[in-house]
Amino acid sequence: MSALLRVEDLQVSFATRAGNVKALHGVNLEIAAGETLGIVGESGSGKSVTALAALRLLDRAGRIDGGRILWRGEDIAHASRRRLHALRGAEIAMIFQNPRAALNPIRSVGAQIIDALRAHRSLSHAAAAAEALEALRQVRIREPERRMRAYPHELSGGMCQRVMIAMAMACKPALLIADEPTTGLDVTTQKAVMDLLGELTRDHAMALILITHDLALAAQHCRRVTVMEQGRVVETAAPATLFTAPAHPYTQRLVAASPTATSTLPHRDSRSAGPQLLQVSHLTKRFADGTLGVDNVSFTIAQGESLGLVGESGSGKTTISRLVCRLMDADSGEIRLGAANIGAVPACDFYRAPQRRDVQIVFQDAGESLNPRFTAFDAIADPLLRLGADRSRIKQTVAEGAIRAGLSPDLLGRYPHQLSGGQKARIGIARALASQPKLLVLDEPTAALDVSVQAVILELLDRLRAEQGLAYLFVSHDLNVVRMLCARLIVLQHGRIVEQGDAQSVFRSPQSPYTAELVACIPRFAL
Amino acid sequence: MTKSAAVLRLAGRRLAASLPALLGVVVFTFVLMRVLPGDPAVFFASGPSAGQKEIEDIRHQMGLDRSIPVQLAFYLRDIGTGSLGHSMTTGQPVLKDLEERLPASLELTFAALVLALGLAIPMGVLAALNPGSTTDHAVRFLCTLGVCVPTFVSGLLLIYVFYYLAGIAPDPTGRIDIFASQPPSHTGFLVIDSLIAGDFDAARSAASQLVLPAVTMALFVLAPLARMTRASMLAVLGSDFIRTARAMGLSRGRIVFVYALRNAALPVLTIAGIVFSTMLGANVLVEKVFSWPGVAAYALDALLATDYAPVQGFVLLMAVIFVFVNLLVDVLYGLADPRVNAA
Amino acid sequence: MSASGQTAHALYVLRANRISSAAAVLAVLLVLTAVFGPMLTQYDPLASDVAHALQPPDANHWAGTDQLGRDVLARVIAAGRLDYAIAAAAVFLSFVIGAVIGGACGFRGGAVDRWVGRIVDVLMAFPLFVLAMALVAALGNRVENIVTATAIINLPFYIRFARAEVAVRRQAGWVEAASASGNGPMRIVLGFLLPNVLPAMSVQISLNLGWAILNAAGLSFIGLGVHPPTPEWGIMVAEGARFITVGHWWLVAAPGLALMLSVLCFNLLGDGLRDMLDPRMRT
Amino acid sequence: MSGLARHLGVCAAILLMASPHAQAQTRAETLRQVTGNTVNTLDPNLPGSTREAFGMSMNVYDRLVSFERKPNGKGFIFDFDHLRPELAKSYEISPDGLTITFKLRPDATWHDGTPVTADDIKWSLDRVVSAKSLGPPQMQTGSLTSSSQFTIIDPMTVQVKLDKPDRLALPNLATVYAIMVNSKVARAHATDDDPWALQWLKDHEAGSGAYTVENFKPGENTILRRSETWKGSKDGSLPFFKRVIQQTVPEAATRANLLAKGDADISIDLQSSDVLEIEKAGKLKVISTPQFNAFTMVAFNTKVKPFDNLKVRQAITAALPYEDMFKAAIFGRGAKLFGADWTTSPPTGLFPQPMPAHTDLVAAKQLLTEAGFPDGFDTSFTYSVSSAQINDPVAALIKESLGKIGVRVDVQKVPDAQFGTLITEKKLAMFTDTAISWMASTDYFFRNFFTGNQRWNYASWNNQELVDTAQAARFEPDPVKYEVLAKKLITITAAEAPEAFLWQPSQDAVVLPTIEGYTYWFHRQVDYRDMSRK
Repeated sequence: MSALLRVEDLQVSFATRAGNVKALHGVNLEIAAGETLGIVGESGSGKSVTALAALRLLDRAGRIDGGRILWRGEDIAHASRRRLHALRGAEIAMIFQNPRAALNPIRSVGAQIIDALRAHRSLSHAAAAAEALEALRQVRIREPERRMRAYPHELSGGMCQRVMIAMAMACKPALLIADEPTTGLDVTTQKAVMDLLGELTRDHAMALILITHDLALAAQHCRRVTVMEQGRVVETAAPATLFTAPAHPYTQRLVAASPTATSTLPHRDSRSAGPQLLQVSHLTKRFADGTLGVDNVSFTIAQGESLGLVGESGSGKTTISRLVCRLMDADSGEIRLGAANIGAVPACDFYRAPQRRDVQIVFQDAGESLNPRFTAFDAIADPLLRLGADRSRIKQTVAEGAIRAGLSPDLLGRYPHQLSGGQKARIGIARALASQPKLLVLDEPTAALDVSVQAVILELLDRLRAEQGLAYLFVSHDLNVVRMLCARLIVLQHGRIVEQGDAQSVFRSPQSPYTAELVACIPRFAL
Repeated sequence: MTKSAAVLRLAGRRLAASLPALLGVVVFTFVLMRVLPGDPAVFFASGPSAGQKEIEDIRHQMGLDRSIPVQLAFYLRDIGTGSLGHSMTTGQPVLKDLEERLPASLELTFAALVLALGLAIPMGVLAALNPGSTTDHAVRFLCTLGVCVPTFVSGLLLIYVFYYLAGIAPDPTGRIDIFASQPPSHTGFLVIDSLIAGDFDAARSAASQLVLPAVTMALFVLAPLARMTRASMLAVLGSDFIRTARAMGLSRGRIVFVYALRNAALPVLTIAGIVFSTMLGANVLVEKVFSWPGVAAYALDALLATDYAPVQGFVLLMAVIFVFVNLLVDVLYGLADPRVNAA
Repeated sequence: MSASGQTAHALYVLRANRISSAAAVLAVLLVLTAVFGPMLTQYDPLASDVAHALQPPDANHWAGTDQLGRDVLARVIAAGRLDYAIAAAAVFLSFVIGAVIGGACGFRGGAVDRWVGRIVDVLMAFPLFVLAMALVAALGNRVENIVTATAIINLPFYIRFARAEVAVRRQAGWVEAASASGNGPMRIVLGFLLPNVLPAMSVQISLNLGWAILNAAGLSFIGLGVHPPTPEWGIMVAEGARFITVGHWWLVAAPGLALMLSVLCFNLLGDGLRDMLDPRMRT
Repeated sequence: MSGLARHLGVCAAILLMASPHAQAQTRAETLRQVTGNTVNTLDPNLPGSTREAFGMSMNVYDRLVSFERKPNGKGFIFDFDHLRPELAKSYEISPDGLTITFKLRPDATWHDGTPVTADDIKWSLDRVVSAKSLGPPQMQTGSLTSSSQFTIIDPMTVQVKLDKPDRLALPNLATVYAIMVNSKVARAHATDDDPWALQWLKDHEAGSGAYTVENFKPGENTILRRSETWKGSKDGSLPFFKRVIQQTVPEAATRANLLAKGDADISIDLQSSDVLEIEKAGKLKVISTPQFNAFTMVAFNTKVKPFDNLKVRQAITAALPYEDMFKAAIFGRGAKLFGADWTTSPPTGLFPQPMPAHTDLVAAKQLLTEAGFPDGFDTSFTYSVSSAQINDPVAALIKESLGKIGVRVDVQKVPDAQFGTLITEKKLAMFTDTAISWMASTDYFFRNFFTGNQRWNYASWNNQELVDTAQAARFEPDPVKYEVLAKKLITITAAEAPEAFLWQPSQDAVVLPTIEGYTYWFHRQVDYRDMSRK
């Protein structure tokens, strides 16, 4: 089999303020014409760098230190700028994560496709426009004539990615590199985009390199999958082999950590049938632009119970988490914590309310939720000081809290930027637990984490709940994760509850079509 | 169609919203002028033989014998009827003075801004294309050098070198050679008026008079413009869509000029608007040094003479121009950036 | 950032940017000269010696003497103190007031924010130098009033800046977290938001220091500077500039150089600070 | 609309300038003066008129009479004691000194071509004593107060009647304000509110002088064109220059540059330092005239402590560093008003003249101790922003010198308007200013600057003996007796030390070497009529 693209011993380094950092330590890859290859790895594994290096798109700081990049046998690692311009787009095309940002915001999408076409072919403007329109049609954009004149901000994320695909396909390249093409998109959109991508590459006999952190996604769409870790390829195999008989320890860990429909946590079902803790009734919140963010939502959580809140972006799940945690005021409805109507206290005054210590929150992005000027110690001590702890024992209390959250007390003197994602997540949890709350709102606490870290954090949360008798309101877009941690869940769409019930049964036999669609769209690798 | 309507609506709203600020400017200036410790009547009656009676007469003539709120009410009424009062220094209605002098200031400021942009944008782009390079540092150093010389010093030095020593520049005494004939006024911009009149000698004279003061002013604003160009170019060049354009194999020229520069120009436009308004009001010293008959020098003289009306008129004029320039920038921004509509 | 991390980072940036390092060294030298300089020279900056007026630089008077025979170098050094003090005081005033008002507005929003916004608009719409002139003329041209006027015309920028920076961060996770941890609005603004805005504002501060010196010089040029015989660079430059044509270049050279270098330093330093904070955002 | 009218006007001006007549006026026939100030009105009577407006009016308007001039150094100086007819053909003073009769020139015409009549003259004289303007207070110093004093004898004769034989009556008619106006034109633009057409004449001229106004742009320039029908010169000839440009160039150094490059012909307001260097370089002509009708002084407010104490005033007078100030502040360009060696009586009755003041710190300290201030006191010294060039060094030297006898001086530099207010309100302790009088007459100086409760009595001085002596001198026709009274005025002032006299600053006119005929006039402006180019 003659390789279309072969990467041999590729070494890349970046000049950073901390000196030269090696990103790739001799990567070897190859892909044949019409083949599909998945590259899977966690952050820092070098999967995107490999792709960018292959197209010589590394930014100024990046440098290819060694190795060869053979395109149809021609080494393009040292090709001229002119050759690269001819190559990019026409022979190898690439699409990216966050499609809206990947499009020029002040140029109509039609013009951008035309630009791509005319960069490689001497077409008249009219001819290019006609081809661009055809390209849009091909990616199944409705009303393509109208969309030609649209600007990226006027399109949804999924549509933008379709435009990107149209642009990439416009010059009929032999290889398409898709770098996390669906990350950040809702699960339903993700499926549609991936299906389209698979279909188009098949139809045009185009080779596809799919770069993703989601093992299941890669396995679902690719014939071969390469697993990378810290700038090295650890294993390349067919999906079935990877899942059933991973050779490398890292692959094994990765497979184990990836949540699937069958993953479980030890304490999930140990539901203590305690008295009712939180009662939310008829909660409604209208945004400044007039849309209903939360529409007449009611639910309860018992002491020690863990309730999952699932929905796509815009479903109102994050808003509910803010409302419950009294960081935002509702327009109507009641929130009761035990006997107290905490919904009646305005959010801006709630910091003085006695219930402040009872409801705490863990944020989605652990890094962003830590004050950059606070050490880990300061972050955990802050709620203790504010919510009236024994000041003389503060050092000890903080250290205890850190240990409970699995954070080594040695790290307490560090600032957020000196800590890893997992460590930051632990600080966030330790901080939330510091005031010994009764209810913990978990707002996608693992969404920004790599799967291996996610698995550990989920385990931690599970254990803490069991140990401390906490109640959780767990908000997530990832059904698999919710199912692992929660016995009961609520599915939200457009601010409304479309389904609720026992997690297992919702999963197995969804009642509403929306839930069914959600479940169906979860990437999974069927053996 | 909907776009232009939206832009118009925006313009209308912005104008209406700026009215309180304008009123604030008027009232604040009025009060500030009234607390100036000098008595304008005494100043203007300082002829060799003026006595107490003359002072009283002038005070009455200027309306200073009334209480301040009454004076303010009269002043606001006058503004409403399109009068800004009389200047004691020039003896003319303030409106007429400003009308005659504003084109001079505008012409100079425009020339300086065009010059500054013409230098700053290429320099900023060059620096952004090679960040950290010698070019980058050189651009930064040169631009900063311009900011740290007070304009009156650079102005006097330029005159000394180019007029006095080298004799290349014309005598720094206003907008056009005093012996040349003034073109009939259409735009108020002498260079353009001369060209309209077909008088190329006058146009050359007017243009050559512009060079030194415009350079003096441009030097001072080079740094913010070049910095902004560089920063916004850098930000745009690092953005995802430039990577897309590169991945699609677009030519370097197209990427830099069509994709990057057009996007990077938007913040530069905003800064340019601010720079323009600031320069117009702040070129007092340049106008003084080059005997430029502009509005700022006029206001300065009036201020030192405690001549209230011209200062008030000038400040109001500057505030109005400030509002309009901001509005123009917003409208241009709205036309250039489709996202503004959505917001 | 930890102290050591910050130092290492700063050192890296300084190494990578020779101009900023040079500016930093020069700034330290200039400030040291201003503080200890008067001990270096034997001449009293105020003592006249009309018999030796307008002498070009020589071994005794390194920078020559002025119209009254005073040693120009001694005056330049003495003036440094005043100029730095004026600039620092003015910038400090506008920074503190601007940060607090802007921070509060950015955090709170609502009616107060709108009203402060209006007032800031009014100030911004003023031709600033003329406003400074008018303020100094109205209050009297004393050092404290020059400081006040400079502070007032800078104020709107600080308010806007602090407001925008705070408004951007108001929605940040750590602000919500602070609120969830039981911090009141006051504590969030002063204890969380402003310390985080400070680095970004330090750039503004550095640039403004230079600008404040120039502003004082401009006021001196039109006669609204400090009173003689107090030495001040702006007055010395303004007077000296008028002597260029008659060949007494040294009257403008020394104060002009000091003024230029100071402003240059503060500007380059501001640039360097910006680099240190974010290499991509050097605006 | 006015905009359209202006456009038409400009177009007309362009057409005029483009005509061969205008082009024939070459550079050589044009005089270009550069000045830091501006003409702000064409009618010098208007409150707020600048000095340049005064100067300009001399060239545009005629007066009935004019001062003669006499050679002085490289130029000329006006002769206060000799007058000549200007718009009048001749004048005659009655033996009792109470009637002055003016005969008009039969051939004199206004700029619009109409003949000058006695009606016009009567109207103009009435205007200068009646209109609410700067004229009446000045005319009053020459006993000209009411329109009833002016009568038309016949179409070519006008008579002026006085209550007392006032020595200053005729000189007053030669001063700036007494312009002769074309009454037909002016009346056509008069209104009920403004019967003397003050508003209209601000921007328009209606005179008969040597020049007409071609272009008047306050703050930029004023351009004059020679009137070919002018009859007011001494010998009936026309001025040399066909066109005069007076241009505002605010920056003094730039004015010096313009002259050095030969682009301007004359400037009378350069900085002393520039003048000094220009003189050294020798390429330009510098005509220095001490302003003998002016004096620069340090005034003490005799109404406030501690300057109400004579010994304090004497102490400060003895502590001022006269020579240093003279040398460093004005580079010795002027006439000293200190350092005289008379003790009891001055050598002449002329004023200003050097006073017997010397720098003597020991004596000053002694006087201060006697006054009860052995440790000195705190006071302030004030001057105006516009005079900073000279007074910055003066202030520095005074502060230093007074510091040596323990007097701590707070220097105040204030904007001119504020300075004027502070003087008028008598709020300053010690300050400096330059006093100027158009009438170079000793009693006039003392009456104006040392008596009464008005602005010009800088020291707020009230000395009955001085007041009486000055009044006596005013109407004293006998020159010998007048001299005695004048000496007495000076002696009292020297003894009482209300002000410390410094100097008479020079008026330095810098002209191209080819320019001749510059005269130092009482109003300290350039009179273009006398000037010519070699």
